[in-house]
Amino acid sequence: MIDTILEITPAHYTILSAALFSIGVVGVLVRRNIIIIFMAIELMLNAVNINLVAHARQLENMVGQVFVVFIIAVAAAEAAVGLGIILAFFRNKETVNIDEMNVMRW
Amino acid sequence: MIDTVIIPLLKIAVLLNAVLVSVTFMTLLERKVIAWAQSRLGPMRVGPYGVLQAIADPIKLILKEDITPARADKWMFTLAPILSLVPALIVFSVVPFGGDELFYITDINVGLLFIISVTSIGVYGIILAGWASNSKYPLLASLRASAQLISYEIAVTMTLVSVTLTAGTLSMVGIVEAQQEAGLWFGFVQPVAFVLVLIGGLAETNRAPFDMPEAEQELTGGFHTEYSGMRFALFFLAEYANMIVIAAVVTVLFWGGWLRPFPSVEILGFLDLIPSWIWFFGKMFVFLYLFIWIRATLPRYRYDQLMRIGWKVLIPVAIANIVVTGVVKVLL
Amino acid sequence: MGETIAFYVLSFLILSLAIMVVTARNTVHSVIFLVMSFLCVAVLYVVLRAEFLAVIQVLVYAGGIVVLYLFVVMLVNLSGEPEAHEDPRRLGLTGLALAGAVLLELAGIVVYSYSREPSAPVAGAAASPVQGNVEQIGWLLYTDYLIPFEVASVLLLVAMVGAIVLARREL
Amino acid sequence: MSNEPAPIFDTDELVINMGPQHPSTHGVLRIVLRLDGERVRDADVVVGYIHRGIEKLTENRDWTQIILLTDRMDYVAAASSNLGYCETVEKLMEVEVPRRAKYIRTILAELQRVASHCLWLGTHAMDIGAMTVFLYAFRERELILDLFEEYCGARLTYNSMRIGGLPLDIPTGWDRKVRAFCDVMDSKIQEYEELLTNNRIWLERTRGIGVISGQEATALGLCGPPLRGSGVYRDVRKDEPYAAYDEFDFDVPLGTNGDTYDRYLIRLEEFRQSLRIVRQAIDGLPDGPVMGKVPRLIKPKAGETYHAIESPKGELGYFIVSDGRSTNPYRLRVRPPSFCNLQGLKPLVIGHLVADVVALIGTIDIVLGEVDR
Repeated sequence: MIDTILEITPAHYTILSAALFSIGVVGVLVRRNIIIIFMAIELMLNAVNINLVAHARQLENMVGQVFVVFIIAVAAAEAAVGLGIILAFFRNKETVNIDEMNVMRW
Repeated sequence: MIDTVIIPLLKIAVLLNAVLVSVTFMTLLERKVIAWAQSRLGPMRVGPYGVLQAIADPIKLILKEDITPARADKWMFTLAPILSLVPALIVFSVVPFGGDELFYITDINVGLLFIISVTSIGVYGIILAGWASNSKYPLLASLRASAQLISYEIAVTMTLVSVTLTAGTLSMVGIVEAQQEAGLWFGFVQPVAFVLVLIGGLAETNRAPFDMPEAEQELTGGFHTEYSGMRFALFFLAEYANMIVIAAVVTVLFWGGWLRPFPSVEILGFLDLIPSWIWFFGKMFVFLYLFIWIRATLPRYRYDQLMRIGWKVLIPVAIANIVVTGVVKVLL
Repeated sequence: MGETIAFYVLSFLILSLAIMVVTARNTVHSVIFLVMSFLCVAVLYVVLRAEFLAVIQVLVYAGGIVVLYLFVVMLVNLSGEPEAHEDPRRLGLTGLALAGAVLLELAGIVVYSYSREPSAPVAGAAASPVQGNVEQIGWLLYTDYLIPFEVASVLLLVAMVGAIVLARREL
Repeated sequence: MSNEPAPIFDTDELVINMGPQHPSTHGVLRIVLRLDGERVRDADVVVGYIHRGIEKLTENRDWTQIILLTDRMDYVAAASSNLGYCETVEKLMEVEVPRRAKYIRTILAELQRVASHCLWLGTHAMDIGAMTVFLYAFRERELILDLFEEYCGARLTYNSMRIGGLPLDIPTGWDRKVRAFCDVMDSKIQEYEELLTNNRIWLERTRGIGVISGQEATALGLCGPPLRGSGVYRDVRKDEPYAAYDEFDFDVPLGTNGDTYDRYLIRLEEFRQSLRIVRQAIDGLPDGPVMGKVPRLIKPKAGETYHAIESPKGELGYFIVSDGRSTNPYRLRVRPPSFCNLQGLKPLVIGHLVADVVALIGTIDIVLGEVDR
């Protein structure tokens, strides 16, 4: 039992990753500020990255790390466009409350 | 134990002290050099030729009342100066001040990227300072700062790619060794990149003529308008520490780090008698002097002109430089 | 032993900072906790011998993306609390319960998969001719993953154009 | 406005208060700026923070005492203010001023113009961020202050003229020192030009900034360099010569674009023209008394008059009404060039960036002591 706690295996990283992911899910589902929701999504992406890096190390294969590079690139793209949308929305409705974003056009 | 813990810790302690002391004396140097440029004497009262001014200033700042504006976000207001100073100090861990292992704390294989990424954290200090002050001029300054620093970071990073291509490594020590092998400082191989990094470095450290975020004539001091006492001093330390970082990076990347001039010419071998770290500090000093000289000479750019230069001049030139470097590298 | 300490300290920091990100009342504080959390993740990458990713994490996430968030939060200078208006149809508790379900499911997957034999290293399959973390990633990106790499660059270009279009005044 | 797309964050336009405590408002000027991002949408210039009621005070001072009140208006060009006031009273009293006094007055006024322009150049460059020029310009201004100190004993508020002439003749050797100063100044103007005129950053910061057409400038009542920068030929020294200006050769520099750079060039050229006038005056300095025949008790007969001079800032006019019974003016009104030029600030800054606002405050060269009086 002590060994499973003291010796760090990929399982530990996976559990960390799962916990982080769940925190992200909580953020997305519970918060109403769209900026915080975006940040929670970033947390979820990071959770996935931790998982990939941990397993890349265990399998001694760099492909996992290459995937992380792609995920970071996608996250950057997502942030840029997402924040652009938030700004455009805020300009028109002056709110970042997701409950008020209930129309497709205005 | 001694090799892995105690010696590195000692080196860190020595380096931190050296950096902080040299930063305080940088303020004196700046005041003196600018004074000479302006046909004044500069500080003359504290100690012979005002040398002790560098000690009097911090003492005064520490003893000063530390004011937090009433409506400020106290937490962030305190965090901001720390966030701007700490990254500037962390960066020194990968700067090789001399050829021997004694002169650098560590040599990591992503040294150059490490420097770029850690300095990019420094922008938070400025943004948060402006936001937490809950005051309009600092807010304007921090909006300027965030746009400026991100834009110029792109330009500088792009430029450094071409240097990395030339050196074939990201390690700071490796880059100097590559210059030794080539027998030529990269400043001669990559003159365009050198100029770009110098300009970008000025902009990233908020130095004149790109000192938009402070611009005391426009924004009454910019992001540190509401700061006083020690927290203000921390911003100052960060600015000068960043200046030293840029000077060190330029020295390592383009002017051969600790190498003597023309490292491949045998006849100049007697220059090796001068210790490597003296070469390094000598070169660094030249760039620090240059930064101060520029500040004393040039007017300030306007915010939109600064952005135009960053996006329409520096970044395209940097990309062109990468392409040219790549082509030359493949052809040779 | 070093890794154990590092793992637990970092995990604690990452998770507690992440919780503060989603619970902080002030959006700017949220952003700062997010940066700190990302920096801890970067250190975790160093522990996992992924130096390049650690640096990229700091450079792109902390130095780029989160600065954008901070920028937007400052532009969207909110006078009122964004949480003030509540949609009556909103099911906050259900959301929390669903998140709990996700955690349970993930935990189930972890326990199930690690109760079996751990898979062997598959290093042989992707043996690269270069040494060093940065070199290996670079090698893979420009050989096996060249097309995804190019697609990613196109994606970034599209995102850039999209952001500019969205940020323009007349929309 | 309705056709335009809604400006970004129109509810969140930033209103900032530039001044009265601000390093670049040259005193206690307050400008309320309405900003969209960094662009100025609207500006409101608020003056009056150092109003001391000088015009009202004059009604209780006798005619000679008023001279030292005029020192306190444009305190960086006190001699010009003295000159304008004394000449107006002389015109009202129809007193003849000796030729030597006229010459010395011209020298003082032109030296004062150089000193005032030095201060303008230094602060203007400082506003745009060139801090070295500031100290260079002040170095030369110091030389002029020394000359004034030797002449009248004061360095800022000279009280250097009297109705009907001058209180003192020039000290021995003073003319030689003035000539030596002119030679020094020539090389220093060159130095300023080297630092700024062809400096890329300076060009970018001043060219095309605050453009105002000659018509608009005239309509706003601008005067002095801001008016001439827009190409309008108007210089009181040429149009209505006073003191000894009709006896000297000098050019009136004109701008073409009406932007900040043109106004800068004009003032630099005015340095040279001023030195040219001073040299001519020193060379041709006539002998004779420096004080005309003025009655012991100055008491102009009832009437009113207006007289203007070209102060460093523009047309400085005095309108004086005398009732002929008391020994003080019935009413004295100043047309201060700084105040009139300040009217141009609002149209100039709208549409520009915050950084340009300070450049534009600098380019119209105001002294708040004169604006508020």
